[in-house]
Amino acid sequence: MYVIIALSIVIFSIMAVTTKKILRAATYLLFALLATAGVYFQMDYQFLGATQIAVYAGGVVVLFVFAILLTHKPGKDAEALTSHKKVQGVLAAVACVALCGFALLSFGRFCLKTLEGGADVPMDTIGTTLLSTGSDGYLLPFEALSVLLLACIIAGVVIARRR
Amino acid sequence: MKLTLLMYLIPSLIMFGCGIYGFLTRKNMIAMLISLELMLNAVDINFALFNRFLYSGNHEGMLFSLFAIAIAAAETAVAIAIIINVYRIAKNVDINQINKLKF
Amino acid sequence: MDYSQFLMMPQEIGLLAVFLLVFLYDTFMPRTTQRALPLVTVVFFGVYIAWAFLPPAAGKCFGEMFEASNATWGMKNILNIGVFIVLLQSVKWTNNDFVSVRRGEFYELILLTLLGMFLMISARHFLLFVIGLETASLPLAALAAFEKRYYESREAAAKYVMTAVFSSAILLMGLSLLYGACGSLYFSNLAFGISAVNGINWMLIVALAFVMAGVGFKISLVPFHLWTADVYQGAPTAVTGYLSVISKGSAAFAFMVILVQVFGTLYQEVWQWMLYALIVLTITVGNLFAMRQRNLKRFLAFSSVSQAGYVMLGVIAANQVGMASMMYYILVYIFSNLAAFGVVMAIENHCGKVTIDDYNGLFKTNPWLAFTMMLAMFSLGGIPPFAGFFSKFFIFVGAASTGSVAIYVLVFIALVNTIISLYYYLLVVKAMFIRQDECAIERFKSHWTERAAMVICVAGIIFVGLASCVYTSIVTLVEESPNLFMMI
Amino acid sequence: MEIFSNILIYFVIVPLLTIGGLALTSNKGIKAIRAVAVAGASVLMVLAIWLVMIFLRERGAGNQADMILTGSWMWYEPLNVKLALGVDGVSVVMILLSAFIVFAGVFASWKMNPLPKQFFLWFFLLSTGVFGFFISIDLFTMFMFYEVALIPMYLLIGVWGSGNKNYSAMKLTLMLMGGSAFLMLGIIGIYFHSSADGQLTMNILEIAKNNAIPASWQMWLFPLTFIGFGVLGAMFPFHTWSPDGHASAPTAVSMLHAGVLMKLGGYGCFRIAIFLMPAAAQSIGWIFLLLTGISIVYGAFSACVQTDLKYINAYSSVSHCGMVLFAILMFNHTAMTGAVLQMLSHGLMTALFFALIGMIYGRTHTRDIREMGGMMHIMPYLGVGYVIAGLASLGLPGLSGFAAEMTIFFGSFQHPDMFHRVLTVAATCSIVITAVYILRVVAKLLFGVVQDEHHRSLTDATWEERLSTATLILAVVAIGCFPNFFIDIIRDSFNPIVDALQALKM
Amino acid sequence: MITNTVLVLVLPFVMFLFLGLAGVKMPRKTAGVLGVAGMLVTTVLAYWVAIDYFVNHPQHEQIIANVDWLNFTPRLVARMGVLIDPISAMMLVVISTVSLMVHLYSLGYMCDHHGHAEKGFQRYYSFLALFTFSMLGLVVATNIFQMFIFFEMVGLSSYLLIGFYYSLPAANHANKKAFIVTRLADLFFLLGIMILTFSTGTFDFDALVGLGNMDASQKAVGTMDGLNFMGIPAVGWALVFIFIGGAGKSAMYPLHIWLPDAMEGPTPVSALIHAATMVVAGVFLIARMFPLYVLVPMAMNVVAVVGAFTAFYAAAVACVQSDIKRALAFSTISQIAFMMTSLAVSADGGKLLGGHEAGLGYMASMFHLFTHAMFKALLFLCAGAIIHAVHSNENDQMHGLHKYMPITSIAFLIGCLAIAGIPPFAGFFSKDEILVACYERGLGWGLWMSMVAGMTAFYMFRIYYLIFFWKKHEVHTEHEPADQPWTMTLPLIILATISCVAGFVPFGKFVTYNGAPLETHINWTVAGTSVGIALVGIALATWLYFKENPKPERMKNAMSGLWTAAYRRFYMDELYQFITHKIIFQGICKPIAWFDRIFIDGFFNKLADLTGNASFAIRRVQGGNTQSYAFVYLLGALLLAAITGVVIVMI
Repeated sequence: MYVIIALSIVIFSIMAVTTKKILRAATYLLFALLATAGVYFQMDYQFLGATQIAVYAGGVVVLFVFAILLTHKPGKDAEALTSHKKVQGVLAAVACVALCGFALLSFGRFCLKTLEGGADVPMDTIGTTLLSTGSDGYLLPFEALSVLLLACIIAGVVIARRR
Repeated sequence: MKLTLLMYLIPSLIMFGCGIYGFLTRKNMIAMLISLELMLNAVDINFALFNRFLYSGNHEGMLFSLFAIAIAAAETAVAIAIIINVYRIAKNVDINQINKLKF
Repeated sequence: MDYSQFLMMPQEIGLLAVFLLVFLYDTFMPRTTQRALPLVTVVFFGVYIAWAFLPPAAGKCFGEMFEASNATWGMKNILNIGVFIVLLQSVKWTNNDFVSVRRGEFYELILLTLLGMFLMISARHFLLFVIGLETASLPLAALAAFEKRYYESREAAAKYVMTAVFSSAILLMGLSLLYGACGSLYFSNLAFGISAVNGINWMLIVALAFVMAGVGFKISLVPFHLWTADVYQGAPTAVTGYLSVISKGSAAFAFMVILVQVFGTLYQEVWQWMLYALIVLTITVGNLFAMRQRNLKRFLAFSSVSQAGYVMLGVIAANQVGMASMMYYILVYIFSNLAAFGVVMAIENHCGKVTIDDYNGLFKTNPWLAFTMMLAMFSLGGIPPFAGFFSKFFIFVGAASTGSVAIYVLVFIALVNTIISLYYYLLVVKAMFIRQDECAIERFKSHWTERAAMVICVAGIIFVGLASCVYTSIVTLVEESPNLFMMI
Repeated sequence: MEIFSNILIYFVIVPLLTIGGLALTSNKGIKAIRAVAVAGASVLMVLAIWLVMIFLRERGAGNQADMILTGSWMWYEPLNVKLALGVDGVSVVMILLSAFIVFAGVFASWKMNPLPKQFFLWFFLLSTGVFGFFISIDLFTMFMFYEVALIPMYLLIGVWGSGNKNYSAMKLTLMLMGGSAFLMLGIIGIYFHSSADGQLTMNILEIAKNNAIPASWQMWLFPLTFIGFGVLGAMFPFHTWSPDGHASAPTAVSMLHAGVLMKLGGYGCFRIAIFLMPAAAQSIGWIFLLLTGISIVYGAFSACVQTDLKYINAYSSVSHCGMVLFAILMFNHTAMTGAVLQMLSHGLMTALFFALIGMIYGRTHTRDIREMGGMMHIMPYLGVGYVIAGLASLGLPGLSGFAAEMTIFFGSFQHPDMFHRVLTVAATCSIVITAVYILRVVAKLLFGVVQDEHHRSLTDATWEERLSTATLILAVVAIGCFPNFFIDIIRDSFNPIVDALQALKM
Repeated sequence: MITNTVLVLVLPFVMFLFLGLAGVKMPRKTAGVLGVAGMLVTTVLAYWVAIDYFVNHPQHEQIIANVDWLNFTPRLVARMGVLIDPISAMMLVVISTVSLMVHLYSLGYMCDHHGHAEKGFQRYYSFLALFTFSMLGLVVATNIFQMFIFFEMVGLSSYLLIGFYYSLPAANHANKKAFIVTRLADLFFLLGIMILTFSTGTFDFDALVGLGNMDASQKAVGTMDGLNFMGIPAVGWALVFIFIGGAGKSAMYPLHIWLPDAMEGPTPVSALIHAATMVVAGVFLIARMFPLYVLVPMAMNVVAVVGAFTAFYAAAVACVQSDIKRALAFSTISQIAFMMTSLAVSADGGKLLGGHEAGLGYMASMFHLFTHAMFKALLFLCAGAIIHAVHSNENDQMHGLHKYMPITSIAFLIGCLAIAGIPPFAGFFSKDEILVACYERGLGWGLWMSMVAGMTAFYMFRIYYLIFFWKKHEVHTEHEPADQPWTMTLPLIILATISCVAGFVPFGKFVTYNGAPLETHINWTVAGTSVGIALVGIALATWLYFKENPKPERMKNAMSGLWTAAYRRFYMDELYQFITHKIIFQGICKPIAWFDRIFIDGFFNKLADLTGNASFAIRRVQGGNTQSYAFVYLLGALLLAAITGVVIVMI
């Protein structure tokens, strides 16, 4: 199972950023996101996986598709990337990954930790945590997030208006 | 086969790297945004992984991922709105054309 | 479930109340009364400021996720003053034919972003911090795109949103590493976690660098600043003013809180030097770019980059004097920069001219505008007896109070840079006072709200320095905030 | 308000009130503007003379404190920054000098055009800075006033100047600000080492009393402060703002700048650099002595080949101000007294020079000595004034320059070290070079035949010009004839410094 | 007596101020008359002081009154005061007399042919008064610093008066040159004072030299024991430097070059300043410091050598000058050199020479100073009368004037005889004493100076003949030359009279180095020789120049190189020109100005340019492309981490 998930994450990620057709890129993104949800399920984070599928696969990707269709012009799929930029991108990506990877590897032996058979986080725990105000309570971020979403809605409205 | 943290971290990091690569090379702004999604997603995976593998006593990482997904969605929404907004007047979404302001 | 904890955050609640009132007014009041909305907002906000000045209830709430201390209280009030000026300045602009249809949203977004900044300032948990940061930055993209009739505005918004999201991705990556290393996202837990880590290791350094990059983006530290100039130039002037002082100021404060509270144990060996490099780069590069600018908004953008470097001098001190000096610097910077933007806005609203050459001979036709601009420039350049001088001096004293020779060198570099900055500030003064132009901007009377804002700014520029009580009380506030520098 | 019972504060208040008064006048009412300006300058003059009398009375009554009329009001409590006032003999005479030059400067810019009101506004802001500097004994306030005095120069030159004014104004401002960058770092450094027991202070007297700056820090802070002030004192090689700046500045500004502002440099050098850091002054003072020695000779030689009147005087100022710094670095009573006398003398005489040059330029519209000649025929009053200024400059007995230079030379030559004495001899040689360039100008400009026939129709000085120059000439003669009066005031002020330096030698 | 002396000083000063400030408001003549009146009172007072002193103070002690003027240190105080002793009393007389004569004479001289006073008449009298004040102040100086001050002051008045006709380029150059050269000398004077006072710690003459014995000087020199610079004792440096100061004023070689040019001033001024009074300031200075010089043989030898050489050099140049004022100027130089030499030869090896006549040279020098002032003033005033009559300085414009101006001619002749040392005229007595002193020092010195004395006679008579005889006068101007009005003639007569009788004053009784009377008697061997030589000189001059003849021309052609060299004053002016223009101006000033512009200025401008260029160079970073922004951002973050990590790990 792990192999499938890992491979699909890697492959779809790469394809999402290398394909020349923008709509396909969105599709590969969808697959990569779904594979991510697979990781969450493997970790026994059912709720997280479900959210991932609902929000990302169901919401964001659809948003992308709409946006692509809105801005899409037939025959302009092909992206001509200059080689200079490609090298730059590869270099930056590799350097970043290398640095993060090196940092992780060098941090003791914790990379070799294996999965302890943790249990699923029950829904009611999540609900309680989100609404509790004490230590490890997430009421405030939750409220703040709602403010953020409100702000984004207003922002969206402002931008979307014709005038 | 024991699944170690590293084995999960590698795809996540590759995802992040792909995101960076895409963001730096894609001409189409929506494609750049897709790359950004990859980056954000990779971070979410990290949080979940660390929580599960190392600190399974609490749920901070998982909850962070949860919130991050919401934030990412909001970001995407605003970004897409703005891209479309630009598209309306510039009639394209090529990032290389969006450079009237410089020096 | 102790909801009374919300009472620990009166400023945020008050702000939310103002937002709601404005929102309701915008939504439900008849169309004919909408023109009054800006003023209503200003009045509401004014009342709110008075409320926000009520003595603070210090302490942590929501399981140490949110902290209200004297320092945060002071910082928020400083920001409030700045926002008040911005609101006042934008009254005329929001009432013009092109923008008026969206004016309610303008004020709502401003208030919401301010709320986000407050959360950033008070957050003692990275989740809350990130949400605050996003709340403070995402709507700004919409604000940058506010002038729909100009392409530049839209381009600015696009650039802003792309880089902002990229930057937050990097920030989150850093946070994930941090979480991986320490297992918590509470500041206090993280601090102990970091001090528990043996020696210095790459994980923490990378995390730290990414966090610095992410927050440095908001403060526009070099090399994370590149969006600044383009966005400042393209965005509507009111928004630029807001971005340059409020957004930057709040991020700087939050930055300092994170650095000293979370990474405090890494101060001596690690982030002092990282910040050192950033400051040198920021001040120098900002200055070098500013020298050549002809567009005043772009010019002020680079000047604000360089000013951000000076603000960071307070952070690098990592002590109470440094923090107080930084807050004071931000306050003074608010007055000075908003005075400059006020003039730019008044002139832009009148005739749409924004380049330095357009200002030639301004003193002959509009002496008061020129005078205000001159004071702003002198204050930014650090010329006594204006407030900018005091703030510069105190920030240098703050930095030097660490006593290390390296910091003295840093102060010296900063001082040398003040010469360059003085050069370009004087260019503006030169244009207004010395240059003559046949087709100078004709004499006009700016809107009373703009004038009122300028008067406040000028009063601030003149008296915030001379009246020592401001700085003294800021120092007192910082000194009364417990445990700020526990980890240093 | 206790602070208002101290006469010193009025030296700041009066210019500020004048500024306020000017702000109230209308742009058109030239009479009112002049009246306010003259009133302000006269009150300052009266105050200055009164201050001298108070000083003499105090000293006469046996008040031997280092500073008199001291007062201190907390300003920035967290940093222990105070508004600390106090004067000793040196500051008293410097204030007197400033008052004289402000007074003369107002009359010299009688017909200032355009924007007379703004001109006087900036002019009095500049003098606020100058007076504030001299009455303060707190590093922070001193530095603040110092910068207050610098910045109006930019606009004064830029708006009302002539020639290549943009370049000059910018160069002057930036270089002086560069100097003050050094200075600010020095002051911050001093502040953080001002006390051994934790209570940091900016008060000069307390810092000197604590004497807590470690020698290793002094080695850095002394050059910083000395260069900082040295830039304003036109020390080689930081003098290059001076010729351009003076050449472009309007008359009264040149007067005030060369006459008073450059003195801030010398004053600051001993009041801050040497007084607070005697150990470093002892050990590395010689480097600066060398530089100032070069200034003296270099400025004089440079002046010999200039053709623009203002350039000549600017280089001459480099030479003379170099002498001030030179003497200050000799660390004995006589030389330092001479330095202050030289400040007085150079201030007055150079102000006189610039006033006269301005008046001549206002008539002939040229400052090139090759295009002028025989001015003595045409404008005898100005001509005689110029000769007197020149003679004062080349150190003729009976005029101020002589007393000052002699005190410097004899004082410097008392130095027990051969290196210092040899430098003194070199510096002394400048009196001949000075004679050369002064006489060259006098011969070309005033004597000889009229070069330009148009000049024949020019008029001599008007009453306000006469008043302006006569004031200065009288002051020059007074110092030249009765130097002891000034020396008595000045001399004892150096007791603390010299004692500190002596104590180090023991 | 002190009061009177002070009055003598104050009166001219008041006249200076009064005429200078109020002069323009009054008629020209009134100013002149006022000036003369003031001077007359001054003269009377001065005589009174002198007579009072010599009569009432037979011990010839010093009378001193001081006020503090400038306190350098509590110990080293520059004072202002009056000191009356034999030489200052004598000088008071000399100065006031000559000054009065010149004042009077100028009333006529400074007028055009219609008797109208020239423009600037008031200024002229004001400056004359200033000069008189300065010169009187110089001679009564109680200390070396006061002396220095008045050295400067006389320099100034000389400058102002030489440049009286300031529109004339020549005058304009001459006064500049005079001031600068004397200023250069004064620099050395000042350095000398500085060195001297460095260890003695006093300026006062009574402490430095005292009077009557060498004790004070011994002590002063004693304090400087062991101080050396470059192997030469400090006191030697000090005295040589002070001598240079005096040499500048007294136009000793090679600092003499300003004096001939100074003749551009009005002739009465030349008579007063550049013949009779100011130029002897140097001699007076050495005389004042005499005991010190005696104790330092090295310095004394310098004085002697310079004096002897200058005497010869100036005499040689004077022999060929065609401008009568210049010729007289060189004669002045030569005569002053006589006085210098005379002072210097009176001591050798730290002791006075001459046994019971010790200090004869000193006395002779002062005597010569006195007589020379009178007859040289006479000669100049005569020259002035001639120039006023023919409007030229050149002797080829004169010739044969004896017929037209008999009084002037006779007065001039008396002057010539006096200077040539023919008995019984004044010069004979003083010069004789000088020569005696020289022979006492050594035969070589005596012979050398005798030869110069002969040359003196020759060139004086050469001038005399060329002016008044040689050939018939050709009238060039509208007026025939004639004797001048009484204001000009009266001074000639008075001075001629003094020149005739002054020699019989028993000078040794009054003026000696230690105040004790010195019995002098004429040494007939020396006197005979010198008179003989003088007569030979006169005869030679008569033979060559009395009547027009081709002999001078032939001589000139025969020794054309020498003649031209002498005529061009042995190229000293050219040398100075070269040094000042080529070396100092072109070689130092110009390069420094260039350096200032290119390097110092250039450095700061370059700095500004560099900043500007840097600003331009990095503008590409801000290229407008969001992706490159992100790239830089990422790079920044990574580098920040990587560099910090590497550095920390390394450390």
